[in-house]
Amino acid sequence: MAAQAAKKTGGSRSGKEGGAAKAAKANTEDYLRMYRQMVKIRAFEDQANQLYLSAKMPGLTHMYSGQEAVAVGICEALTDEDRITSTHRGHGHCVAKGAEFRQMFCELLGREEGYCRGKGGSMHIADQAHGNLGANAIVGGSMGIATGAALSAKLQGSDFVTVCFFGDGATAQGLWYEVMNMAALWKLPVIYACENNGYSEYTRTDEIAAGSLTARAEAFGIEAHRVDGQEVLAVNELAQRLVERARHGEGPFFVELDTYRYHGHHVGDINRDYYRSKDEEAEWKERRDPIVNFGKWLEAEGILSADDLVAIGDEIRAEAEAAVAYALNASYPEAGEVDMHVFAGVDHALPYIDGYAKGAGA
Amino acid sequence: MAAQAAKKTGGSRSGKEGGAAKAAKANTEDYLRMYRQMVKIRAFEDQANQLYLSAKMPGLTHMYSGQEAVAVGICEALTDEDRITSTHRGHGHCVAKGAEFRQMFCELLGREEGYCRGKGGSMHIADQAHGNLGANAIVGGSMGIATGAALSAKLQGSDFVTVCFFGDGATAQGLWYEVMNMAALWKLPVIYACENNGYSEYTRTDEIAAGSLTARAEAFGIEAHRVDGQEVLAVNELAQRLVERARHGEGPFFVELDTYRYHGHHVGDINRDYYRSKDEEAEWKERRDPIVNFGKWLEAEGILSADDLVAIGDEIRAEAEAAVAYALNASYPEAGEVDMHVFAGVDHALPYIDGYAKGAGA
Amino acid sequence: MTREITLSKAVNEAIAEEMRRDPSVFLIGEDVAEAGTPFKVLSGLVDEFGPERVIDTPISEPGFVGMAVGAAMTGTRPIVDLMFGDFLYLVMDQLCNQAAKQHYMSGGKLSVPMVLRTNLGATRRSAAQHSQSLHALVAHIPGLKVAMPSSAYEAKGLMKTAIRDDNPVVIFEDKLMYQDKAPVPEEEYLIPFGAANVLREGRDITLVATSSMVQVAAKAAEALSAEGISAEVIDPRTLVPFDEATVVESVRKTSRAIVIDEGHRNFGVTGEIASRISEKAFYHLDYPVQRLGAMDVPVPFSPALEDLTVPTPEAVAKAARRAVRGEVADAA
Amino acid sequence: MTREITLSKAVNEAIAEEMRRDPSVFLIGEDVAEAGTPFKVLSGLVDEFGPERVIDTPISEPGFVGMAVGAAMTGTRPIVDLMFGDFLYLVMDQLCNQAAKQHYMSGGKLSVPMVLRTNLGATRRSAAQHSQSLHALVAHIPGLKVAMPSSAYEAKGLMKTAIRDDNPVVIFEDKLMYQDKAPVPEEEYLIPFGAANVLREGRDITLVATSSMVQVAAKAAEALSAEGISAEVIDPRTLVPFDEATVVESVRKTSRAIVIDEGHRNFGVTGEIASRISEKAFYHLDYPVQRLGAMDVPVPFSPALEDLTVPTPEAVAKAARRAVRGEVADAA
Ligand SMILES: Cc1ncc(C[n+]2csc(CCOP(=O)(O)OP(=O)(O)O)c2C)c(N)n1
Ligand SMILES: Cc1ncc(C[n+]2csc(CCOP(=O)(O)OP(=O)(O)O)c2C)c(N)n1
Ligand SMILES: [Mg+2]
Ligand SMILES: [Mg+2]
Repeated sequence: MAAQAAKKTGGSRSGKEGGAAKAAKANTEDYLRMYRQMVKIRAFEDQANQLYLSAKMPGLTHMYSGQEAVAVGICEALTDEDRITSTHRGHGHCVAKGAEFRQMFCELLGREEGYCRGKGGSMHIADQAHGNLGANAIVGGSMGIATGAALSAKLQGSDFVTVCFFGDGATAQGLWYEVMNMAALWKLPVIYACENNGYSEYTRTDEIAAGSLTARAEAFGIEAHRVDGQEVLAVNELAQRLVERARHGEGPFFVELDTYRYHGHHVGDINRDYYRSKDEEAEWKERRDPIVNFGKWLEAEGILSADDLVAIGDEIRAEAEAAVAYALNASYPEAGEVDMHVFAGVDHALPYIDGYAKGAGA
Repeated sequence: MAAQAAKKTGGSRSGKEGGAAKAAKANTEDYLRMYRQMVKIRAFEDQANQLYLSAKMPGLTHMYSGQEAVAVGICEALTDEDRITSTHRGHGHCVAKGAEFRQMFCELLGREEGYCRGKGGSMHIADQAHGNLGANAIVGGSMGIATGAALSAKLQGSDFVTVCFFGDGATAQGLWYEVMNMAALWKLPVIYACENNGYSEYTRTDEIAAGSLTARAEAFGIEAHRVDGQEVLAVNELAQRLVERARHGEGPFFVELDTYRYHGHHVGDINRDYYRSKDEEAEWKERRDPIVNFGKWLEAEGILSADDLVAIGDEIRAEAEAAVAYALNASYPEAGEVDMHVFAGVDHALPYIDGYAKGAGA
Repeated sequence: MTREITLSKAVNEAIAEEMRRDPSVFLIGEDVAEAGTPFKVLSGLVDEFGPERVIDTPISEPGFVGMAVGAAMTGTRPIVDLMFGDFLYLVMDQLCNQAAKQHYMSGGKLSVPMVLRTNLGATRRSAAQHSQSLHALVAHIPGLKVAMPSSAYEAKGLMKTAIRDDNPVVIFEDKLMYQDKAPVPEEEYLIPFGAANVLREGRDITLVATSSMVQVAAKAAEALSAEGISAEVIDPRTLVPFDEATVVESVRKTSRAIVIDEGHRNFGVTGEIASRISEKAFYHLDYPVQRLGAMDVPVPFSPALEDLTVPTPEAVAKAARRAVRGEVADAA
Repeated sequence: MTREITLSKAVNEAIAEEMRRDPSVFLIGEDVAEAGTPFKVLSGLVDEFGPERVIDTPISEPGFVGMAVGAAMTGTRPIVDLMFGDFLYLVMDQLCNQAAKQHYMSGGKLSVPMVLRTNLGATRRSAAQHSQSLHALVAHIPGLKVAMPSSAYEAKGLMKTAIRDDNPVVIFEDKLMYQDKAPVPEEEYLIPFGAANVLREGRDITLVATSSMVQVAAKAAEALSAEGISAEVIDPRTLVPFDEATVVESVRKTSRAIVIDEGHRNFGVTGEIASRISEKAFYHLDYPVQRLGAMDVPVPFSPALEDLTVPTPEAVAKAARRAVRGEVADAA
């Protein structure tokens, strides 16, 4: 399939790459894992949306559905040592980087067993053990963090690579240009992965973005690529190459991934005709769905049967449902936790800030 | 002379412009004014530096000497209605935009007759009457202001153009990319004029800037130019064209002007061998001085004699000395002024903030 | 004629009226036009005033706030929409170094007539980066005026005053209150800055509350009155200028005070107001001035925790009871 | 062994010692390497530790502070140099939304062991954007610790503690004091956070002063002692945590207090400290707690004006005299 959808942009160098359409990962296990990971993300989001609709979810949350091939294609090219930074639309990255349903749903529901003990919620979900440095509620807010993680790798002589996920809208934050400059100067092992889903909240990004995104990265001497973000193998093939190169000091890189979000900006954004048409949504869902298309390809290649696909979907959906049921019954953190974890090494922040309790190193 | 030093950059379009080397301004009066304005700037700075060395100057200040052709070449293309924003190295812009020595020296010495009643000083000198929206002590800090002034022109249907002066170091501030995007989207009449003097304080900018500055502007779809900032006619010719086009809705533009600062980063930066060589300084001063070279050209063209040049220098130096003498004897603002001008429409801020005095509209 | 309208509608009306009155007023921010902001506060304005005066921006807060400063310096009067108060951190340089100081640094020659409207308030389950109440930060910076409407009535009157003010004004609306209705006159009115509102008179204790906490204080006062404790409730309406006289006057009468604010307590707004009271009503105080602010922790997501972090009517009433009974209070 | 060294040298030593001790510590900021910062505080460090650990950045404050946060989250311990305290406005998002909240938002899993060192202090004739003392802003934000060294001794001991702390710590050095010498032991020492220093004991009044104001208070105390007024001088050393007990204890003894800080007075540090004292020492106070801060105006350039805006020993002594004599103080 469309590994050739990845192309390097910029000046005369632009053109199709990897035109031989050879599969990115050479073995079936990898395909299966990628497929399952995408299905997991979709199943997670379906449940999360359901929780919102049934008024069981505290606050709002941003669905990743439609963009699965981006998170999975990239994260499958990473190890647990490699880091990512995520966004407000971060469930997909979190699942793709290896997180478990239970702890994720617990976090979304503010329960103690959540990844962040319920203190972070959907917009700050982090999974340190798998190298996910956390979602971020400030658009572009993690660009510094990701670039700093890459600096840290370099300073420590570690070979981990950091992927910084952000949306097309986030390219309007000045921070990005500041850190790209430093990443380029110091050849940091960071990959800026821009998930271009066409929208910045309720506005088409092309109405509020001038020029070209790849050119913006290239202006700093950063190699830029553009790839079809609905084709998991294309994404993965590109990611593997770039991660490998970044690991060997050839970074940083920029990748623009064309994709689409199926839901509104957040779960509450239901009536959205005023900014995008139902036809447009249908077009993407029906013709470019990353899961359906990859499933079809797996079938065509004889790797999975139609029944297998259904079975995988059912199995994962059941898992998600079970995790939701578990999370709904899990306990909230105790009241006494409210001023814990403000400072590392300090049990309770309130007496500490008044000088009545000493903390580590203080 | 070198009008052809101006070139438009970018991809295959790059190449020499205005190759016919025709003089930018067709008449002698304009040349004379440009020459005098450059000499005025140099004279101002020589006096300011003297004030520092003789311990009569409060604080530090940043000398514009060496960069005169940039400010003059550009500001001579502007009317009093046109706006500029300036920088910490702002005396040159201020003089070039029409300010008077006396009020400038009074400001530098903190006297009541200064442009800002002594409240702003060198780093905040502003001259509203001539369209100078002020120097700025935050590197890049005026990029928003300049772009906003251009937005204001558009909204009001006025045809003034705004020039945003800043240094090469300032291109590292994320703000620039944010406002370039909006300027490009909305076709604002703003010209970003980057005075590339090679240094960001005590560091060579090429050690801390990746890629290309013109490419950074072009990535936003902004037409970018690069010009020899030591050639006042080249600068002026380009400025005239761009100002005219910006006035007619063809903006924004970016111009990179190659130039050099003769002094240290500020008047106190005397021992600077560790970051730049005396040879480099000598090279620029001896071969590329904008005033000397333009003087030679005027002489060669038979517009001024060697004696004329000397006489102009003497006359302006005398003017500057007289202004300094005046300023040194001028009075400081009264103590009672200290809490005035905090709020427009409020006489004294201190009673006002405590609710004991009403202000206009409040 | 007075009708009940929501705080959201009140803000919308104030802006619409001022845009009609003065063609130099314009709106700028993210998703302010068709979307009318995520809270729908500005809905409809783009239809009346067009996209030239209701300008959708990229997600570039420092950029568009900086542009508003420059626009304000050159003949227009921008109203900037900052979607969440938490984004103030991003625009502090433009607001505090550029806008706040222009008039002073230019010796009175330049001025910056702009309004930055943003919001505050927790308990929307929006976690640490979308729930902060950061008005203390800007109240500290000379050159900025700071308004804190506590109802639809205040929201309209203060907004109109802000738009006509020739200085940078920051207005904090309470996100939780956008749908709350209050009586608002149909006739035009303005609310002057620096004039506190005594919502309720009382004899025993003064409750000074800002923005979101005014209703909390009012509820506490209601509960206390049932117990025979008469609480005076004062809404300063603006932090800068601050109507010290009205507050001090009240405390000299009641001899007790509690200051309630939704910003963090430590180094926040309550310290300033409480210390003004403690100083100026010193010889009249029967009890130490009490302070209630948001708990000094990042706002937690979990509902079980978040609700513990903001002052409640119960907490206010409890503190008031202790004060009125004179329970010894200053044990460390 | 104790010798006299400058505050600048003390900071330099502290950082050098910690960089030797712990290879994960590194320095990052503008002109920190060869130039050693404009104040020359870091001179020589690049020679010992090389450009990999003493990193010159572009003029991108949000960028390199953000990177420090990410570096701190992944195994290194950055010390960020922010050239002027006035640039804090530029980095507030990275500092307050990102660094301060990581540990809490992640339920304790991520931490951000970084130090941001910057400065405060006016009267250098540097005007409104290079003279601010903005520590109140960061002291308000949960998750940040804030240290305010008042001499070379404190500068060294607090810096070493800060570098070893697993949390984001902001240290404000007084620009005016870089060349001031004080006795500093040659042996290693650390100064714990949250432990105030009683510089001078006294009976009649407590002067609580921070950073640059500690010497001002000490001078005032000296002058007062000649008049027979015995002033106790306390330096809290850190604002977060704040050693409330020591301060309150002192005021319970002296019955009078003045709080002196170089930040703007309105909604600043003095309000917090004064209101803590007024609350906790209420029954012991003979006189309203007085506050001296920088005047609530942007810092003017003109020397004739600038000097009027910061608290002086004379102003402190005058306020102390009034307090001790009990001159009626609360007329509005
Ligand atoms: C600094 C900042 N500005 C504005 C917002 C509000 N906001 C949240 S998501 C969003 C749109 C982001 O667009 P994009 O980066 O393309 O991500 P997407 O939502 O499309 O995944 C906006 C404006 C925010 N959270 N942070
Ligand atoms: C935001 C900010 N960061 C740092 C500084 C300190 N500083 C003042 S001028 C300067 C160098 C600016 O370089 P450039 O923009 O090239 O201007 P030049 O001095 O060369 O004219 C620096 C780092 C500042 N004033 N503002
Ligand atoms: Mg998007
Ligand atoms: Mg430069």
